[in-house]
Amino acid sequence: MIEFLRTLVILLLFPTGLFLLFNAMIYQWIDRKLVARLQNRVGPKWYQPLADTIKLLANEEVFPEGTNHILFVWLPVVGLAGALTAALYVPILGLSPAYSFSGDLLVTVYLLSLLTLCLGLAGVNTRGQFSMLGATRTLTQLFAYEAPFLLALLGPAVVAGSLQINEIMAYSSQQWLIFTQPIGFVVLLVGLMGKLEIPPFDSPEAETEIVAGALTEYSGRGLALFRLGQWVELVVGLTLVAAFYLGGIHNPLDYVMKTVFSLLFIVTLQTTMTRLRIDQTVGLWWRYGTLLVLVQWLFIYLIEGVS
Amino acid sequence: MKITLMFRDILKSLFGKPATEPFPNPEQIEPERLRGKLHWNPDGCTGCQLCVKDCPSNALKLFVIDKAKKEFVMRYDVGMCTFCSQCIENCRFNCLDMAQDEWALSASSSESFIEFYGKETNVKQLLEASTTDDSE
Amino acid sequence: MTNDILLKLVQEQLTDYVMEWVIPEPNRLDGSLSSEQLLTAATQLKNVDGFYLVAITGIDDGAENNTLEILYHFCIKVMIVTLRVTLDRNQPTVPSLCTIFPYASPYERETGEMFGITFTSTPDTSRLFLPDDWTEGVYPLRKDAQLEGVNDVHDK
Amino acid sequence: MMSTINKSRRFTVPIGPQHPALKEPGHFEFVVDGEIVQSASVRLGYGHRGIEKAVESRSWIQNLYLLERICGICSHIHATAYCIGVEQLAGVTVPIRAQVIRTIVAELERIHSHLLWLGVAAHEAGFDTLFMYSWRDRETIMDILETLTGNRVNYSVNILGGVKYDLLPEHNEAIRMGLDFLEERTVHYVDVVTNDSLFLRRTQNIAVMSYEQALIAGVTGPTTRASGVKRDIRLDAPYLAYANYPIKLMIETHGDLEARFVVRLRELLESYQYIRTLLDVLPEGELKTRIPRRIKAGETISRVEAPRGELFYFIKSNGTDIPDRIHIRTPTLANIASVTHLVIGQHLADVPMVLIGIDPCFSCNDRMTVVDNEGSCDVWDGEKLRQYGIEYYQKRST
Repeated sequence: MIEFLRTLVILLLFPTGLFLLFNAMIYQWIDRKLVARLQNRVGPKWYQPLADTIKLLANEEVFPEGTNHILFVWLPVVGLAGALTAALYVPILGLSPAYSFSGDLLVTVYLLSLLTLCLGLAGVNTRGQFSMLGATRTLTQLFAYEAPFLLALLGPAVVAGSLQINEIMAYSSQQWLIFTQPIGFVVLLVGLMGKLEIPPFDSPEAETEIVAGALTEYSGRGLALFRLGQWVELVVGLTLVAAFYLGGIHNPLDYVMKTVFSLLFIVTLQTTMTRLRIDQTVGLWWRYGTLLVLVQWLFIYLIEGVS
Repeated sequence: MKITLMFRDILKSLFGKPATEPFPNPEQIEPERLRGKLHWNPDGCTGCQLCVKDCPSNALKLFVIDKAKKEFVMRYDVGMCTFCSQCIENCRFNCLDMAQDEWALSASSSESFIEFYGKETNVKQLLEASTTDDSE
Repeated sequence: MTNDILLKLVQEQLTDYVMEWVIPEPNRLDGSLSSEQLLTAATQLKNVDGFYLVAITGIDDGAENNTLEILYHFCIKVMIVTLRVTLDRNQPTVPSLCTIFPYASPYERETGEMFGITFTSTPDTSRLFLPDDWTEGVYPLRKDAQLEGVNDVHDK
Repeated sequence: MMSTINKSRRFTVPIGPQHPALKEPGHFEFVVDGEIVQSASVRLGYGHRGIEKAVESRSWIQNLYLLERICGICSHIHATAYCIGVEQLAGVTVPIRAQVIRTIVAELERIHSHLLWLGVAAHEAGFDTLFMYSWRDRETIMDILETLTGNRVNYSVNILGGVKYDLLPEHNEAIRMGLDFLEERTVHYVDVVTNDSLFLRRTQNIAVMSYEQALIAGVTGPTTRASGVKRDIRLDAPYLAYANYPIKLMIETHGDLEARFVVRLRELLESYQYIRTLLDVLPEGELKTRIPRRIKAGETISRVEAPRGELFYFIKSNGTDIPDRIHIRTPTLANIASVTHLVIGQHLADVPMVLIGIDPCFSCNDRMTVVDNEGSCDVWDGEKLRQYGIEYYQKRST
């Protein structure tokens, strides 16, 4: 009974459920506020993402003609569920993950990709020109950043000798991997930007070209869930960055400081860069991203071999 | 390869004040030449109708109550006005003036845009005449 | 080359085509010609003197004259040469200048739909400005155009 | 690169009349194969107000304000072109001080227009930071114009035969201060636009228009000067103060998007310098002369350099107080056709950039259809709209 209650609390309240959603909205607000301040604007109030979500949830849902209604309704749910499930295995607030087993890192990575896949499918499902182009770009981008992103996550795993997030964090708490594997840190953060379609990697949803990409036809609930999923992914991603590269997470304050630092890094890149064309994005990732991470791996192996 | 060339700007902004001004801004001073709501001063008006004639948006109408006594009523429609100040240029007796501080003029009904200038009795008389016209 | 000399030169070159010259302002030259001569005159202006086409203006002289005028304005620096063709109001037809000036197409589309002038062999005759459901045969910039109720979008 | 898309299937991507890339209504259709544009077509007219017809029923003075409202960005230059034309017809010479004030406002307007364009173009490229900063700096010029004329747009400085507002010594100071700030910022923007390698990837060698192509396409203004064509009405056919105080011609030869950025930014720098010169030499004198209500019969042409290129006014008077015909050829009409050629072979992602590269202004362009709804115009008030909404949802729920 106690076990069942614990599961219920974990899933609905803490750390995934409501707490995580709220947390995601706060991080989204920090992101928007920072971007605004860097652009010399005022930026939104702290409850703006919450207000946006409530408003979207209350909106009428319009089904475009020729769509599969079941897919249209359930894709956002599956995407958000994937992102929320991923959060079960990461040390949110520095507390030990709700569930942990050997190899949970790989599960987390694939759960994070689920949202992108759902996004792509949703775009193809709605059959509009803009959605179709957006979906194509989303999936193209997925193939571009996925490999370097995964390699950057596996770098710490290799030195820690484990695929369990808990154990990797225990290892990285002893030494800050950002100093020994700086390339991995940068590639991971930039990969996260690609995953979340943050500028300069926002060509899949470039508003001046294809309106909103795969989500063009979405309104109301579906849009709200997709957006929430992306915000949750941001939190999960930032947690992973802090846990692996920034010397682990020891307490909630430590967590906030380290994740906000990473967010600041992301926001700085976001505001100072021009959107990349999709061919440029792919070129960048395969030509530079992957290559750099491979160089990093070479170093890791050399050092491992020496020691 | 140079990237993040705007870095200096964003750093400056992060620690500076936002450029956005609040609305309504209590500190804002209207520019001296701001063209706001039109006001008509009956003293000196000869009823030459030049302001009415050249109004590009037909916002003005001058009713002659008594030509000899120089009694006129001006009907001014703020909703039609384009605030070009051609009427002021035309008026040789400086009867017209645009208020510098009356610029937030939005309203929810078009009736409140219509303004009658002139002696109260004349306006009343005119309004009564127009309502009887309508009812006929 | 000063304005006077160039304009004089143009006048000489086009003397075979143009029926009547007017010099309204020092930098302008205004010549009336028939629609058959238009293409040769325009080719001459472009190839020999390097003029570029700046605008095509349509003028309706009213129902009493029963004519339309079409004005081609060519410019180089400060000089403007206007070629004026007078057309029959019932069947206004002029040759298209698109073979000489490819960019004349939007100007011709505009003048065509506004005045009902037919440009023979112009590449594109689709509507540029008027709505798709605009009534055929109503040319808004003609003086006697009946526009009441033609385009009551709100009622449709 | 985009092999995931079905090769045999071509999309038609509509851009406009409502699209986030276009802040004004215009309709473009691009046929794309994957990401590459194969063909394009353009349809205008969504912003028609019937101005060319409307001028034929209004007096010369009323038309000044109507024509000023053709465009919100380059309103002054439209009014100036009209005034110059009417004054030519009436045989009136405008006092020299009025001419210089008109020129100063025209150049201030060019600055505001180019800064606005820089922001929009940066936004199209996804560089929102540059967009925000250039628009923030544009506020400086808006403030100056507001102090000078009372309005942020539709300044209404011109009047037939002169100007309404004088330029006082305190304005002189304010303008100089604003220009100093803007000059520093513009130099910085030139640096960003020409050196930021990510931005250059979106502009360099994109949509190149060679010298010959520019001549064939008949483009005007900064678009043609970016391709090396020496054409600027301020120099070719000087009007107002440009006759006495020549302005420098800005030319780039590459003809790509970067050149269009650089030409406009350098024109900004030249405008700052030019306004300072004019402020130095501002002659004393009258602000306006009298102009008859009826204009002598005749035809005239006035050409001015709007921020977007050559603006052409043909004015015909029949001797009454109403013009017989006014024909306006706006720069956008000359430039817009070039877009349909330029985009072919480009990536879809670059299309908004190419489109904005010519600085289109559709409301300038669309001005002639009559939408004569007097009497039958159906204005919905709040109650009617609410009623419609209720009915709509009732219909849906059943």
